[in-house]
Amino acid sequence: MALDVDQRLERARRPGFGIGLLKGMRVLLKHLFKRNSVIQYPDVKQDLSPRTRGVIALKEENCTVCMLCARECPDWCIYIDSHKETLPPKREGGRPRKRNVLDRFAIDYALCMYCGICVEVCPYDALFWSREFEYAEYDIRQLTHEKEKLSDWMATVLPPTELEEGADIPGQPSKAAPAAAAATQTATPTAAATAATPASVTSSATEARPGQAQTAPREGTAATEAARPAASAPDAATTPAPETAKPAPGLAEEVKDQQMDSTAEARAEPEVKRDAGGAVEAEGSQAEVEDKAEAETPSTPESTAVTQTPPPAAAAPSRPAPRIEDLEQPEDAYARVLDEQSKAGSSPQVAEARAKVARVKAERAMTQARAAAPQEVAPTPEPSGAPGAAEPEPEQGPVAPTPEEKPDSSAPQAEASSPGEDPEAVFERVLEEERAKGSSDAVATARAKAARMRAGRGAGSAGPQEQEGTKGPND
Amino acid sequence: MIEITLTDWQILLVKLLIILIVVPVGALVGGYVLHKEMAHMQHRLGPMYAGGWHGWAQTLADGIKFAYKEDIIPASADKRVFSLAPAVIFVPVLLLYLVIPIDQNLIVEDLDVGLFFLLAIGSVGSIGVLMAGWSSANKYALIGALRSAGQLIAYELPIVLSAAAIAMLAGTLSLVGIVEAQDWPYIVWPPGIGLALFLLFLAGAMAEMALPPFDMPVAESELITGPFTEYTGMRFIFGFFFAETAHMIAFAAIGTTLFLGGYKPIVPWEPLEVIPGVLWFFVKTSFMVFLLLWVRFSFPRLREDQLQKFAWKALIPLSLVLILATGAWILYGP
Amino acid sequence: MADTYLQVIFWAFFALMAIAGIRVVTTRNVIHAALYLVATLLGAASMYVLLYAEFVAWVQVLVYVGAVVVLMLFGLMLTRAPIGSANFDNNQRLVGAVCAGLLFAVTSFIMVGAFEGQEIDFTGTEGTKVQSIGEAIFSIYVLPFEIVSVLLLAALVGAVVISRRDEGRVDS
Amino acid sequence: MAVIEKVKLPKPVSWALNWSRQYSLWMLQFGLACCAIEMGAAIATKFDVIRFGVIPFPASPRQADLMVVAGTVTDKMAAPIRRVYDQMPEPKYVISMGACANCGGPYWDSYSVTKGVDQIVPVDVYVPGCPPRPEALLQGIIRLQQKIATEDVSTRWAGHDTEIPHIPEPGLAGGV
Repeated sequence: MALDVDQRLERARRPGFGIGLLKGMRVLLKHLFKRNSVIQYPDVKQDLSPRTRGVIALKEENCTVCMLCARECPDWCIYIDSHKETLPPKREGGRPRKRNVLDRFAIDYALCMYCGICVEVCPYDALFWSREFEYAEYDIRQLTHEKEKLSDWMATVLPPTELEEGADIPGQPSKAAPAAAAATQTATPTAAATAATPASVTSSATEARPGQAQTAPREGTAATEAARPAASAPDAATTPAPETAKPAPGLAEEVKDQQMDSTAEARAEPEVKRDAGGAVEAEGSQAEVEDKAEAETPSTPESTAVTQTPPPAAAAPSRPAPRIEDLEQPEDAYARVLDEQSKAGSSPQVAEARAKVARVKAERAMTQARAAAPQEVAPTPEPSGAPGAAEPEPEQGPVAPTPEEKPDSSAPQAEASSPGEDPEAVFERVLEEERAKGSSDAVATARAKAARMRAGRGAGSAGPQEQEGTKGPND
Repeated sequence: MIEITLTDWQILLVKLLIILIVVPVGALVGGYVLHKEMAHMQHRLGPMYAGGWHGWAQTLADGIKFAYKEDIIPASADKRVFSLAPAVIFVPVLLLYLVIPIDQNLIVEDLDVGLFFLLAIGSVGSIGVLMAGWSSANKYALIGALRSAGQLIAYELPIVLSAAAIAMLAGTLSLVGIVEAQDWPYIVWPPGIGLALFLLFLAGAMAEMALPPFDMPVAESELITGPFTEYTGMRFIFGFFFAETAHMIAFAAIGTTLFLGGYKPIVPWEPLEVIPGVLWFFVKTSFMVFLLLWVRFSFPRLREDQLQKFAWKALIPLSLVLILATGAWILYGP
Repeated sequence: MADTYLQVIFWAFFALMAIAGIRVVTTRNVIHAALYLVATLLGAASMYVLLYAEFVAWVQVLVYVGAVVVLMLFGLMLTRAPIGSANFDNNQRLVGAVCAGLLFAVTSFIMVGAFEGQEIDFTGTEGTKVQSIGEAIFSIYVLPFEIVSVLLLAALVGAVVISRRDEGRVDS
Repeated sequence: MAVIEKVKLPKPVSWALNWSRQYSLWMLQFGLACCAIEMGAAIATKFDVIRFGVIPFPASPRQADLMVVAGTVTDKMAAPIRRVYDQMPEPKYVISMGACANCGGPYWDSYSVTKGVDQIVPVDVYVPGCPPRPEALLQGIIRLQQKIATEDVSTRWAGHDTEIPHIPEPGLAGGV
């Protein structure tokens, strides 16, 4: 190559003095009659790369005032003010709850170095890159843009680019169980089908992870998530139980329609979200959505109690689903919990509320069991946080004994766990299941421990809750 | 010769007025052409917004703006010399236009020694450049002025000698006479010699105007703006902005007159004679301007020593040889 | 009528030349002196034009203004002229004045002796044609012309010899 | 130029003056860091800043109307910037390009960096970015042209040379 260049240079030099100058003139003359290659900026704007770091837009409703962005900013150019609001208790005698309200979110674009760390670090997808770059100002003070302006820029944020064919879905490791992989493959076309809508997330498997539901575009996530519980249950109920975990294409379409419907619903009733949310302890949009889902069920007043249970959509069992006849009938569960509560000395209201919750859960477990009766594994992970943590019945279940592992092979392997299932037994069972699935030892142990903890805390709650609690996460 | 009668005075005044209007306007148009030609040769567009249509008023805007820009004279500058220098540069350029025949009868004064007048006046401008450079009290300006003077001394000779060869061929120093003496294949006649003289003249002219292959006096990477480093506003526009373009157009017109047959049609063909000589002159001068700019945008700047070597070792011997060849052609040619 | 105009123009240029000539020797700044010299030479050129000696006028401009003074300025600026408005002077005015006075006396004595009583006829003259000058130089005055050119050539060669460095001292 | 200061100009005249300044912005390129590359891109073929009448030829501040400070202004460079600015004839404009020139940018905490060129010279337009795209600079220039179009010539002359605007802390109230 270098030799080639040398030779060409040599040849170029050979013809003698002045030829090179004439060649240069010829080049210029040629270019004089060529089309120019100017992008006439104010009249013609080039299509910038989708990843252009133009300006940082804020999706205000996603911001939880966690301050991570401000703290991580190398230039300290993000200014956040907030105040705590005390919400009245949901019901008589309850504890008033607090939540953080964003007062000011400003970015000083004079100072900003466009490193994008704030966008990376935001756990709830409140910051996005926009391609806008036209905001030069006469006064440096005007370059500090407040949250209204930042929210306006949200309109210019592009939807995320589609994943490549065969790419790993974020939040889904590639070494998932074969069944999960199969589900992933089917889920991807679904995502493609819904890609046109801003809510085009990936698969239900991804959405179940609140912190990493990576692609939430404007208005998108919350609505989608809201759609999920509402949509999946009726679908599962009406569709004949499929042979495998793969959702039929028709089902995917239906789900999409349902999503759209409930998107509209969610927009129409913002106060529902507020009401059910208790946004202080809510963990981002996912949690809020779950609240909303709960709000739509008959047990609205008490729904805060179940705020942090895993989403119903994620309830597709990760182990052999319980048979329908093994499950407690909803009304039975109601009666049982009411009875237990009154025996334990709870106030009538509390007892009734808990009983209602138990009934709802039982109902849901029934429908799911009906839908997924022969299914093997669904590709649905659950939130990594302990779902049962906020269950309000500590007095019911036995306190988790010791964290040390006591392998007890003779523990009962109840399919539908009774309220009082021994945490150690749960641990053993989950460990076995995980191993059977092919998870690595570390993962299996971790999941088993998690299950044990859940069992220890919420053993006294209703059956369906237990069932969900012990279900191993798929990731 | 200047016949001073009342009517002659009036005619002369009108002609001078026309020159005073035409030259700055021509300089503005020339500046616009410069912008546009350079831009398009570089795949660009050049001015597009000033005045609406393709930025036609760009140089007009430049002119107005510079006319009322703050006038700065450096504190340690020689104020009188400093303010006089642009005039000393610009007035000779204006005077050049006095003797250029735009048509057979469209000429301010057809001097008997027109060619000589051009050369003499053309060399006066360098005094202005020296004045500007020295009085600015700026070392870059001074070095630029010195370069300019050295360049002028070196390149005056090729111009004078090539012009002398043309005068020999025509047998007169009157520019109208020279045009009339030229026959059809203008620059290639006498064969070889004509073209060589033309190229010689072109090189000398570009050097004298300090156009880019020879623009060491204003080399911005070395000398900021050379002799004009300290000039602002009105003085800058007359000393540099107008003078440069007007000088370039003047030299294009001189080249047209000496080598391209001036106001005569390109081809001696009967129907073409109908077109007025002014138009032919305009077309040829435009071509010359285009050529000068084309060369200007194509070539990189020489180094100072290369410039001097090129003049003394290449151009001046060549021009002497050409003078001899021209003489031989006149004596022994057809 | 035309004579009046000519008179006005003549006296204007005369004043220019006189003032500039005085300033050449009185100014304390050597560059200013050179520039006043330019003005003087231009005035002289205009005198030639008024005398219908057009060719001589432009030769004056080309040679003296365009070449000699430029070279002078070049040399001064390259060597000793202070930048800007600082002054540059010495104490040899008296000697200079005596020399100049003598030169002036001799020249005017010769001139007056040579052209005494002759008057230039301005009416209907066409001035000297370049052609006649050329013919005069290359026929009647061809010997002085050639002698002068040989002299100039000798001066040129001498300048080259003087300015050339010794071979041994050429920097490697 | 004293006349322009004192006399109220008739409208067509002041329009013409504004127009000429608007479309004849001879630009002094004060490229100091990476922003200078983007400035070069804006001047070069693809964006061609000359379309706006911004002529990047002058090498001397005496002929410039607009100074684009592009890049990190170190304390050592601050004095030359001020000096070059002082050498520009009125009316003159300054565009501060990029975070460093605006207020220090990534070097907001550096011991050797001037926190914004507006501490040295009055800035007319701030172009945000790190570095700004070439189009962003073009937009800054368009904004400057809009500003010039509405300017009052006489107030412009009333010596904004010595006055350096007081710029309060950018953070204002609250913050981290």
